[in-house]
Amino acid sequence: MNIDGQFQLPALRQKVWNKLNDVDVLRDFIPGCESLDQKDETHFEAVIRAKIGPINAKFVSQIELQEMNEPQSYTLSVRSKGGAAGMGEGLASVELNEEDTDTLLHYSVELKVKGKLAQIGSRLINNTVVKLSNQFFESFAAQFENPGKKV
Amino acid sequence: MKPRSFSFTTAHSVEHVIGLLQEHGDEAKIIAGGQSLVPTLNMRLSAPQLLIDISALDELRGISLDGDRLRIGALTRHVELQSNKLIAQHLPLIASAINHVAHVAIRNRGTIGGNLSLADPASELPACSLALGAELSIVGNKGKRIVKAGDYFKDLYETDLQANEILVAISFPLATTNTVHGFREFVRRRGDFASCGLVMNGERQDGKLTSLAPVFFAISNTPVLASKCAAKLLNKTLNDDLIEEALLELDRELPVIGDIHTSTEMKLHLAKHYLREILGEINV
Amino acid sequence: MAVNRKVIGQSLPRPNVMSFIKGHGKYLDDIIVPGMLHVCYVRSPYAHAKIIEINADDALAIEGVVKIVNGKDLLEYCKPWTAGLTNLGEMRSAPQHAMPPEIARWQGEAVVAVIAETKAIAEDAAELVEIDWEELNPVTDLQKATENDSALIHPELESNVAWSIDIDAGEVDSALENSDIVVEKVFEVGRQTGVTLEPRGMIADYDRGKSYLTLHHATQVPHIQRYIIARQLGLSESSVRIICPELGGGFGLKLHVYGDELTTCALSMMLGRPVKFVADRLESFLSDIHARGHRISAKVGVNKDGQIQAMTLDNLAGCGPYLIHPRTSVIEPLLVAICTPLAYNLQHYRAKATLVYQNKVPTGQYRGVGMPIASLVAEGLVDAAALACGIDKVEIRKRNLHAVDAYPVTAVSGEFLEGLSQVASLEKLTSMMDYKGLRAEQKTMRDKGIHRGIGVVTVVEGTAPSPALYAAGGAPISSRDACTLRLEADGEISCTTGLTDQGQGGVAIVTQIIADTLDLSMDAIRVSMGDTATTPFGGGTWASRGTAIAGEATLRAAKAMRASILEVTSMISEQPVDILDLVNGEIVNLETGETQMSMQDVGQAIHFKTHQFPEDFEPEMIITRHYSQREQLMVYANCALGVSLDLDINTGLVTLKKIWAVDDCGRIINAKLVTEQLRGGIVQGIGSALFEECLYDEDGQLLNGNLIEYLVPMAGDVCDIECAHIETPTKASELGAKGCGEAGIIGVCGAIMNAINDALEPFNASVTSQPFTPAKILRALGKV
Amino acid sequence: MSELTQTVDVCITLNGHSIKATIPARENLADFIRHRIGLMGTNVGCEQGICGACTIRLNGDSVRSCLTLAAQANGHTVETIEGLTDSGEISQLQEAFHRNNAAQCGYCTPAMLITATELLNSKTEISRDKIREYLSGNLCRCTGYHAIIDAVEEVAEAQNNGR
Repeated sequence: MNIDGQFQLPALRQKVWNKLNDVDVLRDFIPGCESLDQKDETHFEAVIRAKIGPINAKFVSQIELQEMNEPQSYTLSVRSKGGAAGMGEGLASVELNEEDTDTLLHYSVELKVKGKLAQIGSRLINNTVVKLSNQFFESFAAQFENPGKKV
Repeated sequence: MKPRSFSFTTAHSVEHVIGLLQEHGDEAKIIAGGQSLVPTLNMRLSAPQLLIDISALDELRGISLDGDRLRIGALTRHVELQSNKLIAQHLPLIASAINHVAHVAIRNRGTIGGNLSLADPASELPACSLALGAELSIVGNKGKRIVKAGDYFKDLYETDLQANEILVAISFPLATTNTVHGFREFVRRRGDFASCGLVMNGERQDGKLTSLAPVFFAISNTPVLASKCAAKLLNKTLNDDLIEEALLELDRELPVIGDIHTSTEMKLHLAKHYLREILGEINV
Repeated sequence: MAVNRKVIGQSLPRPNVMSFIKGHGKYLDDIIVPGMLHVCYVRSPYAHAKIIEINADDALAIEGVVKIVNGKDLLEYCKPWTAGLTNLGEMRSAPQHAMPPEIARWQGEAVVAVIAETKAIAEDAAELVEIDWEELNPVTDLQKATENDSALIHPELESNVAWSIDIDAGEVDSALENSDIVVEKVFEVGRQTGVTLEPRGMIADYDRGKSYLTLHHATQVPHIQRYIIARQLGLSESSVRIICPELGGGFGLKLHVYGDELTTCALSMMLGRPVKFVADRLESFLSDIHARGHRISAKVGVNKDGQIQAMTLDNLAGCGPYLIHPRTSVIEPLLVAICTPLAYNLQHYRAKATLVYQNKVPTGQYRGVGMPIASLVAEGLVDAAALACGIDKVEIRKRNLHAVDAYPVTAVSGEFLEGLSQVASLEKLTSMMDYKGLRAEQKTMRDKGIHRGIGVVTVVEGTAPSPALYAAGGAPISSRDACTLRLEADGEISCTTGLTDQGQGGVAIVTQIIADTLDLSMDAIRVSMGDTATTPFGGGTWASRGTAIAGEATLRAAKAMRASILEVTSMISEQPVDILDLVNGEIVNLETGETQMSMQDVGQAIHFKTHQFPEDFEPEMIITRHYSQREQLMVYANCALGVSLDLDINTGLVTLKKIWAVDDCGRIINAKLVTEQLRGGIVQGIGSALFEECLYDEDGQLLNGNLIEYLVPMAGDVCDIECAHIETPTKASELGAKGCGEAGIIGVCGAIMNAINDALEPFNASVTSQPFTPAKILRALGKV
Repeated sequence: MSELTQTVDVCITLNGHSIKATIPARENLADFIRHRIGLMGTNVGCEQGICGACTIRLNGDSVRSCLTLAAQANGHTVETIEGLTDSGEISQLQEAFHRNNAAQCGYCTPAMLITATELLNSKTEISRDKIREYLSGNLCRCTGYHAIIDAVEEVAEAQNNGR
């Protein structure tokens, strides 16, 4: 299942793009991110604690920015290992379109889990994707003044 | 499947619980009935370092009338809700919903406080709380606060309850002679988690609905009150056309999230069907 | 010799059932061996991945951890095996290791064993084992797996196709062309698993001093397991002993070779200490065999009067990454091909089956094996044909069943059917369920908006296989069974048999046959099973063979025992043997009516007072008899089954109203037990039909491998089941018993499908994809 | 942080006997009953609270012993199939199970008896559907339930006639 959404951000596209590539910004807005280290221009390693109700598991995640098309689009690939709990693989595609002086941020998120999480967590996996992507993009958008969520 | 090691302590007062929560932060978990917590411990999906057993706190027990509301202590077990005369008399919606919660051995242990603290999106009682306009009494280090159910459910397994707080009681307004209610849920086997459910509570006067709270559960990250749909149905004589028109609102206002068993489309289909059915039932 | 039939045929309570009811059943996990260690397996989280590196340092550092072992460590202890049968066409098969040294081929394959003082500590450590994986392309989709550009699970086999078969009874195409109506359907049968309530487990206890391996092993087939385990571990068969505790369910699941079980044996040999393995429920879903998972395109050609002319089917099935050892995974599609046309009299038939490897849990023989699928296809086609011809669904069956006087008959797929009571069963069924009344009621209910569906099927059930099925193909699988009787000094009978009992009632059946033959009280007979050191070699319990095979061996042993007792009595009492008989535990002179000796007298005589016998006479009071069924591939039984259900067209939910079954399993030893076998099978079949399916994603991840989301039917989800019996003894044995127990699961899937489709008929809708879920029903109705 | 240990002292009345033990806090009641005390009549089927095989009585109520920590039973009364058999409390139901062959492999049986007894003691009107509903948290993979329902119904009818 793909989760889609968009935000209208009152900022120029380049500014939004820069923030989307700023390690400090990402660290702040990736849900449950406990640490984020930049390995090179497009690779990061993060420790993410996923707390979804009864589940509380720590994931060591390799994040890669793929299909970079500055300042218009990229895909954020996250591969997480949560030890015995299993693995998560997420892809977030982000596209930025100019609308006058605003930027329209469109995102599409897909999450797959593997191992034990897949075996027992599938009832709520889509719900989790919605929750995590909302958390990320809503808090990302909130740093701009008066962002508007578009349905 | 054995849990990771943890410590276990029996709380002797609510203050004691708050103190322990303050001290241990995220690493502490409250255990009441344990019917949701222990499976996740067994499967090692969570591994708190400390379990705080609150089952000895008699102050969290009891079902009692409190003015025009019914107060239910957080430690009240599902089985008590099922057999309590005050519930049967004053909260018919809960009385009918509670029969659908899991199986007897689970109802014998599971508590309303635990249920609402976890807030599983497929669970019946959170939806009932929302439909009935419940108020949740929460105690933290700064004292007690009351949260309306409408402000309580935030997101998937996320409520207004903070890490260092404990839910102590839930209070519900009493049903009146005008109260109408309905309960439906889609389960493939009795006692399973629902894949789509509806609890509805409202008031009817002179054949018209004067208030209406249809709350859908197991369709999204939280129970959802379909207020726009309800608004279309208020103070009018119900007929099929009106109902169908109101149902169209559900397409717009229900943030349905499908799962591997039940697609988004099917959940929406069921949601409409159940509302249609309940409205038909109360309109008879 | 006249058989009194005082006990055979009576619905007596099982001699051993009260112990379960009091909580005394002793299962594998109830057994504690001094010094026992516990093993927990680390299982592959990926469906297909290469093990690059295993780091167990942190895990080893935990107090209480004894050893951590991986697939490479295991190589010198346990040989890999390659499953295959040589009698069923070419099988492409790759060797399987107890734990893979290099590549894991399904999510859940055990790759590292952690041995510790307690299960909890083993689990603590298992969490800390770090494995560096290289993910490989998973092969999951059946169709894509057969295509040339597919990734290969075993590159050395050059294809993912494990096996295929063509059965062609000739001239099918022209027969279809000449048919008035041809109906074509695609049936899907979802992957399932057995879900024994008790998970798999064993305690391996290797005695280094004696080089002797004792296994407490929850298995249906102790003698077969012993042979294989000994061979894989490089031990002689006589230095392995398997003792089966009570089994908390088998259903075919506990008779295969599992890597984690063989590893447990090897670990005990490595450590010289007892090691216990008990699967937890999550690993059961990932490691117990799965079954089914077929897609079948089928056609039937009929004349206007409903006479079936021809049938074809093309089956594509998946089997996981290996053929399961030692039976292989081909038997399921084989039985679909053989059994689909069995119930009906038709002349033209063609079946094709292709079995494909995939990165999912291996499939194997589970209750009914291919026959529930065969029945689903056949009965689905027949109902579709009835609809197309405008003929009542019972009537079309009557027109196509083998005629009452046709037996013995060779079915179009080549199977020998020696005497079935299909017509009588169907007639009894329709009168029992008041078929006409139900049809009338259905009409009036429909007017009230209640959508009732009625489904009726006729089942031919293969039981009690001969060696031609497995042993002829080289598999170490005994189709034979045995019974040893010993007259004790107190006059009671001890019985041991190769059979095992998972609750079906094998103990009761054997006891009843002995009691009947010796005219002895059931209380004077004690049956022991499951210990390879004390029981005669036998095939164990599978494929509805207990009563038909071991029952016959028991009858033969009991008759020999009877003769021996009479001979001894004759010797001592100096009366001619032919006027003596066993009556109510005593040996009676039929002419005088006097008791000559009691059973105890005989026991005392042969064990203690042998001075009474002539020098050259040594009485044999330990008697073993064997039996293997060699006349037919399987002994076919039959059953007619009916279902009535209500369908909620708004939710797609099905409410079962009632199920009826008329079963003919030949000679009935205990009708109550037959009924209970039927009912149990029917409810598992309800699981297949409405609830159970192993759901995978495209990467081979099992998405519902837990009891919350893998739905097995509970008491509230099923209905009452009324059973009746017809008794047509088989000529294959003296006892005359055919197997029973799987007719329920075989028939009920098709009956439920047909009943749902019967309810859907006014909407021109139908479902053919099992399980028949509300989602599929709503889709068929166009509601979602 | 206050001093925490991963063990707890418990005193549990098990089948009428008071048992004191120091146990790991993580030990569940099923493991306590089975492996610490050695009463093996309580069976474990899933450890996630679904199959019901481990159902025992805690303070008179049926509960899942796999979802109850032994520490939570501290100071409370636990009854298992062994205790209920020895006391004779469920003998009528056990006889009915015997008559009806309402057990096959027997793994679910002790828990099934405990749940059914709770229903029979509940003073509610008992129908076949009510029995089915009440037992729907106890998985039986062998019998198909029919004989179990028959057995419970027989006892319920006998009780009614006795009233």
